[in-house]
Amino acid sequence: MVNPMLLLAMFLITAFLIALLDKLHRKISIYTIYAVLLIASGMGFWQLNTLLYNPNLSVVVFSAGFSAPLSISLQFGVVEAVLVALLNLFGFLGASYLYRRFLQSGAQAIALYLLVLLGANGLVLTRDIFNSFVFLEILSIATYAIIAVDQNKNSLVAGIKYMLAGGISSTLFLIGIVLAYRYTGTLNIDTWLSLSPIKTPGYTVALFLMAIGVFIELKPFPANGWALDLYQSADKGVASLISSVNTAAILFLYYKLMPLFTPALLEILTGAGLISFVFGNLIALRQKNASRLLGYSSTAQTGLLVFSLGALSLLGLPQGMVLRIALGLFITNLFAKSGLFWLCGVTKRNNLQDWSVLRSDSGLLIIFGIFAVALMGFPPFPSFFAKWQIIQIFGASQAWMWMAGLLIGSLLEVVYLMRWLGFAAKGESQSTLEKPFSKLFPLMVSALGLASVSYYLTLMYPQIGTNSIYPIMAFILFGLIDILPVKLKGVLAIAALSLWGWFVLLPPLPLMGQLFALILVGGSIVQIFAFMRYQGAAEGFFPSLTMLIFALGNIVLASTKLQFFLAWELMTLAAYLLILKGKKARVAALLFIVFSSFGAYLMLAGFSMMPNTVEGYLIILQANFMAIDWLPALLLGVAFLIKMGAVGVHYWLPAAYSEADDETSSILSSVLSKAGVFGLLMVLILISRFVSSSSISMMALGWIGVFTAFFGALMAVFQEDAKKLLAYSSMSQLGYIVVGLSLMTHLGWVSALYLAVNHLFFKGLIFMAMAAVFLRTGTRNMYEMGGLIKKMPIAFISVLMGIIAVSGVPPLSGFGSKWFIYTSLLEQGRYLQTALVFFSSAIAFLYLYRLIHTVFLGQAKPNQKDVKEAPIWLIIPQGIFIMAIMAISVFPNIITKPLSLAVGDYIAKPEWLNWDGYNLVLNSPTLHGNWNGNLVMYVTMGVFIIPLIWLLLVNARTQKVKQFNIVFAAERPYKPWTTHFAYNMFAHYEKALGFLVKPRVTAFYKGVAEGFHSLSATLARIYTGNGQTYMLHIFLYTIFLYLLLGVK
Amino acid sequence: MPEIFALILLIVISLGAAVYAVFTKKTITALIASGIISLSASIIYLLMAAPDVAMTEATIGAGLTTVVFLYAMKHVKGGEDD
Amino acid sequence: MSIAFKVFWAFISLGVVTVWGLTLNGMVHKIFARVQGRLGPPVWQPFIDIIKNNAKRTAITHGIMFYLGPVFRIAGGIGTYMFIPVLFGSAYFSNFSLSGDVLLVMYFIFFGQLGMALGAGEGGHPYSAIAVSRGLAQMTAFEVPFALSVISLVAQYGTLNITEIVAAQQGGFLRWTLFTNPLAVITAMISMLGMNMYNPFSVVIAPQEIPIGPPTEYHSSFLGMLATNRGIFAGAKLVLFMNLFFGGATNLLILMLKTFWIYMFSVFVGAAYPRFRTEDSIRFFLTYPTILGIISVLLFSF
Amino acid sequence: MMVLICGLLLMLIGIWAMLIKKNIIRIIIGFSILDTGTHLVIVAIGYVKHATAPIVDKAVNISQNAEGGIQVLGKVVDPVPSALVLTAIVIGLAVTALLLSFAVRLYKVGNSLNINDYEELKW
Amino acid sequence: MIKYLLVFVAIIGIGYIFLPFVMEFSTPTKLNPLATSYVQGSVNELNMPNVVTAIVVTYRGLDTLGEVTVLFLATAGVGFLLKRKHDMVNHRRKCSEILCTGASLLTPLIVLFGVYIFAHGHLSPGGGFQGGVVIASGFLLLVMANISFHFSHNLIHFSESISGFIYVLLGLAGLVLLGANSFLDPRYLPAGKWLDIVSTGAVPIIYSIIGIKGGSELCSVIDSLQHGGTEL
Repeated sequence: MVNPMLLLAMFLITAFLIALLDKLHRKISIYTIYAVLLIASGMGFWQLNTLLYNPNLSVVVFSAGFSAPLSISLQFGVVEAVLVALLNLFGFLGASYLYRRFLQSGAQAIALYLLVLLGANGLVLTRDIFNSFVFLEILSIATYAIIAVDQNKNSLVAGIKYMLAGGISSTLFLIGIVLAYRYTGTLNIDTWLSLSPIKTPGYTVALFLMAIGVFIELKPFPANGWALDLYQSADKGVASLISSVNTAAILFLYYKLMPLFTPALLEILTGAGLISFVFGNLIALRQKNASRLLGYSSTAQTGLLVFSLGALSLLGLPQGMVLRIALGLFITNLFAKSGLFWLCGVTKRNNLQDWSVLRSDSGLLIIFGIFAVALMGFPPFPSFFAKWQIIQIFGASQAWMWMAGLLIGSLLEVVYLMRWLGFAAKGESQSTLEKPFSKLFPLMVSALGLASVSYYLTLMYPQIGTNSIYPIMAFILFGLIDILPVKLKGVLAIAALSLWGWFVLLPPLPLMGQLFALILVGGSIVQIFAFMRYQGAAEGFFPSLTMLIFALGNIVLASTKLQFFLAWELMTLAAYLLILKGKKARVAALLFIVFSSFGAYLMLAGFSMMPNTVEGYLIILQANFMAIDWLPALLLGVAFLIKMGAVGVHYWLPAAYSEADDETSSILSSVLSKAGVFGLLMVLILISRFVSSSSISMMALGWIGVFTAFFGALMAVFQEDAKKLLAYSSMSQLGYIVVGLSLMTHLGWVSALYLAVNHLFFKGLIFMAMAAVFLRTGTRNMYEMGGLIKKMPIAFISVLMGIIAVSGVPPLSGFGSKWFIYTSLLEQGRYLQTALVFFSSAIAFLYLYRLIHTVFLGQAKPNQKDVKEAPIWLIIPQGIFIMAIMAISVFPNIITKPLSLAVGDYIAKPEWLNWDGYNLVLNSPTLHGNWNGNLVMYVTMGVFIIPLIWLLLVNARTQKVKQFNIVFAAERPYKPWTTHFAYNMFAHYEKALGFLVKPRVTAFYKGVAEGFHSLSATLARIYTGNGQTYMLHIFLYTIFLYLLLGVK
Repeated sequence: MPEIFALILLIVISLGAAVYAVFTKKTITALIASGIISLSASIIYLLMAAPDVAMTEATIGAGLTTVVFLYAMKHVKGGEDD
Repeated sequence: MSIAFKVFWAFISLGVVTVWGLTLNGMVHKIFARVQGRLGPPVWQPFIDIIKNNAKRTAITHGIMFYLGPVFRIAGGIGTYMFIPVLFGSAYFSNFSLSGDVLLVMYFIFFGQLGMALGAGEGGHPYSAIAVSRGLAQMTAFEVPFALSVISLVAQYGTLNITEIVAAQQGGFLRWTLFTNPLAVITAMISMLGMNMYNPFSVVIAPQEIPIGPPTEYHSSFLGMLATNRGIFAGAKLVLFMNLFFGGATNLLILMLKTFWIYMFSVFVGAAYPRFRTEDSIRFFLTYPTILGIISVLLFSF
Repeated sequence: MMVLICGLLLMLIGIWAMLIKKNIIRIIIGFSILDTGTHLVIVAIGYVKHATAPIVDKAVNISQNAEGGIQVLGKVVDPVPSALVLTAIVIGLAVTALLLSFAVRLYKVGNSLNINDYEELKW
Repeated sequence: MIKYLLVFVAIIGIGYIFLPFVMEFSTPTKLNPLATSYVQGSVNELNMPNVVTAIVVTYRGLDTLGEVTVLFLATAGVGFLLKRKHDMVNHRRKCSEILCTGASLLTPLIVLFGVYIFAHGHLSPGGGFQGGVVIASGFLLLVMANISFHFSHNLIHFSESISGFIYVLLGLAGLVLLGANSFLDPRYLPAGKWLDIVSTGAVPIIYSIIGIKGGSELCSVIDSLQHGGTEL
């Protein structure tokens, strides 16, 4: 084993001698500390390696030849080894970031830097409490001093504030140590731990002072004003050092002290950590300054770590597990936070909006994305697994408040980080960056390190399964070949996905699973063609796209909750990235990810209350034998409803669908929403034993679905933007699906699934056709189009087929879905819901007519006279969808029978439902009805063809006239295109019913956002900038916690 | 007994000096008061049978710290008073 | 019954209803004229119009949808009719009602309207589009009470099958829906006012504002086809209402009698009232008749 | 006991000075008073009634046992707090010196030592 | 006004926090076991009369090493903050004859006294730091008195570096000579005679090194602070 004394001695010798080395040459001293830091890090890894093969090795070393209580002991166990390895590695990276500073500043700065690391290492290693104080002081004083590398007014002031705060907290710590010594008679933590508990108030005071001394060094809200100023003003290399190395070491000290605390004390500090996490993130919400934002975020993350350590220990978990979870959070924060600080230094932009400079630099943008995404706890980064486990544990221990706090804080974090990412990816900027290698190097190492650590941590979770790797692999592989031409990538993606789907995905699935696999994966594969329309490489689509599709498959294929959630989060992330590709999609993507994350966190909470699933046995199969309580069912249900865009939580939907690229919108609408359907179905299967169609819950769900359908349709009527119209239309259609599912009957579910399949076809079809239109006309406003039927007949036919199918007019398949919905609703006696569904589908005619009329019919715009038909790549999927629609229209049984079989696995087919050839006969006690899709098709064709023949006979030689020739009405307008009736087409409808669609939901969410922002602003007012006030905060905070502790 | 009286006297001196250090307008007097506190503290240490500490406090606390303050104040002429 | 036979009888019944529908149309014009103090056209004027229009030789077209619009329209009319059983108990006059229930019929009504709207749209005349937008808007509104009354019927009879609904009303006029479920019938009759688009709901073909409405650009045999459809469609709707609410008919005479009076109801109202604005008519349909419909549904759902 | 209370009072006075004095130098003086108070408290905690300094010389009563080991019989004060205070004093000096040099530097940059004049970083 | 109120609350509150401790505090009448074993061990195993020194240099030598490091840090920090250009000249009043002579006579004595203090650290009160401060005060006198005296920066830096280096080496010697748990163990040199100046293993050497180290650090701090850095 490595003697940790050597480690410290090495640091000291180097620090002492660095001044002499510097006299030789500046670079020698710099490279010396690089070597020292790397060696130290290597020692950590070596020790780790030794311990892995020899776990029983004694890891404690004493000084001065005496054993522990007399002398000072150092412990170099696994955790210490990990920390030593990581901290020194980051020390090295930080040092290489500061290379230029060191060249200017000289030996003293280099020595100071090294001593920061010495303090951190000592703090990690020592098991003596007073020795901790000494190392804490070394760490702090070295940090104070190194702040001065940037000698401007702000950093000097921040330094003074920091020193005063640090001075106060270390004084409290010291007093605490000595008071405690009075009771325990020892300074060694291990000896101390073996003492029997002491129960006098004085001892509690001593513990409290000790704890609070360390705790304040961890910068808890609200006693952290000094730290924020420091992060904002210090050189970014130093800020990074403070937020990673410094904080990590102190945090470990806190961890070492934790077993000494009384439960009451630990509870209070844990609560304070949670408060810090939530409020840190809350205040970060309105930050415009990048480094200060990172400061708040750092506060929050430290709070999170304190909270997790405390909470998990309080729950009595084994330390190994606590550490593993904390390590996941810690590592993510370490890599990502220091990386973000370095990135701040590279961009030299303080205002978040100016981060758009990254836009021109995809490498840095990717690195930024990795950091941000990791910090938010998206898979596959370690924090994802850590948060997952924490929430599971909280769920099992019924620690609801903690769970709520954790999730709220995480959500706030998502908001500001994603907003930032949005600025970076979508802002307007032309300026370029100066990128010295010394500053880029640590960034790259950190990003790569984070990725590889994620890989190893992922291996620690065997229940993930091999399938879960595919999406990430796809992302990486397609990321690597992203420079290839788009056509090639498309072919590769289609081939890979099809093979995977056929050989891996479909075989193990039950019928229901296969059905969804076909909808989700099959439907997506068809739409990959549309992406192949781009010229050149069209970078950025395929990694996310393939990840999305693999993740969609994995959702169906999941056998454990973790697999499901993992796939779900990957899907969300991929969809976010795809949406973000849209030209003006910054806000839309933000809304999407915020709502999705909200849903995901609800799902997380829901999953935590759900019993564990058996690995290797699909959830949708297990669901049949399992049962969950109403609360998890509610949480999960809401989560899936958010994804489907149910009324009230649909706010993200129109924005995301309309601002994403057209192909993406198509996938979002036709495929992605079905993932929500799948989830909701799963929840309903899980609770199917407790609820029936007439349960209040299902009635309520039904009403939610109906109102979604109704308001979606009504809002679609008033849109000028074709994609918004389609978006609301999707929402409306998903409402029908929800109603169908809420029936909990065989017929109801069949109708929902039938509609799901149908919706995939017709919405994919319409979106593709409209994508072609947008591509050719360059606008999405319908009133700016007109008369395109002559220019783009194929698109017109697609849209025509699509709207006939949407509206449910016989004979196309849409009628089937309507028939199913109505009969299943009526059969269950849900008459009023039926009426409202009927109203909604009548309203659908309005927007559908508007869509087809204003775009394809009426007068053509003169500036669109050269519009051409769409490229073949957009037509291929249209063709496939049209064929599919025709097939299930003529032969509805090819879809209804498998659906019925699939549903039959969960809810048996009732006796009174018969397939009589092509005739679907319903003979339930409450309802009789029948539908023969095949015959209807023939009759319709008959009654269509006969008049047509007649017309052709009597009116064969018609004279074709120009579009603008409307002379027959005895008028010839001066500018015919101005007579195109398109803008505000349903003004009268708005007069009558517009009051229903006043933007209440928008107002609500705006109000919520506004509320959070003003709360955030109000809270931020406590940071007055006055160092003295900050000291006052520290004291008052201490007193407050003390009063909470309530020592008698 | 005389030790107790000496102790009380020193405590009174140091507390008085401390209060004076807070209330005085001039920083230089506050500094001197703080030196007096350290000095009396070091005698208190001696009475408390801690000669090592006493010595250290006398040299570092009373001596060196004051010198350091004085030098620092030399460089902030004009800004050292409220 | 073989398919060929069925088709044959379907055509016979179609012929009957066309003639009857057109005759009713003619009568309506006459009645309106008399109410307004005019002499009015002869009752057979619709037949003359159709023949005249079909005989015209000059014809222009704005494109394929324009051409197909009337075809869609008449196919919608015929199709709707084809799925309605005409005479109760008659094997010959049951059309293709086996292939679907009342839901199919209700949705098939849209088929023609949608096609017509598309054709009119391609005509490029703003009046067409304006009229279509008004018509569709009003349609969504009057469909609500109508749907409610049908739902009420479903709650009452437990079937969607028109033949079964008629069967349930057999055995004396007191068993007609009119008497067993009067609220639903009132609701349905009000919504029929909208369906027939006479005053006060004549926003689609409002002569003072948008002469002729959707068919603005249509002429010659196109117009003839549309006129024919007006007969068929009116007949189909009347037969549907008769079946649903007035006990159906066992022979053609009763059918004529019942449908005549059903039609006359809307005509009388139309002759007596001025026209609503579109938004007013939407509001109207969504208030009183809808409330009535909801009450009738609630009455039968418990 | 008296010394303990004296130390605590000195600490409180130091805190008081740190919290109400506007001048940074005065705040640092407050900090050093706080430090002195802390040291007094620590020494007071280590005191043993009627004991001598922990230096085993003639003043301390010792006896030699059979193996030649020396048994200290006389009362000495606890040496541990003394040892800790030694370290703490030096650390206090280091912090004070550093604080002062920050103050000096700040005065050269901002030409004021009033802590209220440096509130640019906030919120 | 509110601020004063809050400060008042804070002070009362901090006082209140200590209240339970003060209430139950009573001056002990005997040593706790750890302290007793320190006293015994110091006398028996290290042969050192000054128990505090035993703890500072030996038992808790790591703390002292840290303390030296803190001092080094302060020096580096102060020097770094108050960096000066090499050609900077201090304009000072010329000292009077008496003062100059007195100072140059006194300084060697003071330095000698400092050396005495740290060389006898293991026997009598005092030790490295105290001695170091005394040495530094000697030099301080020179600085204050004499215009022509300049610290030789190279010398100071050199002694800082080398003494620190030697200190760590002395610690490592224990590690090498006595085993893995013996970093900073002075017992690789003979314990010597009781109360002898050359006794107690390497402690006198270590304390002397600490004295030199501390002295040179403090000189450096004083030097840095007295010229105050460059004007910005």
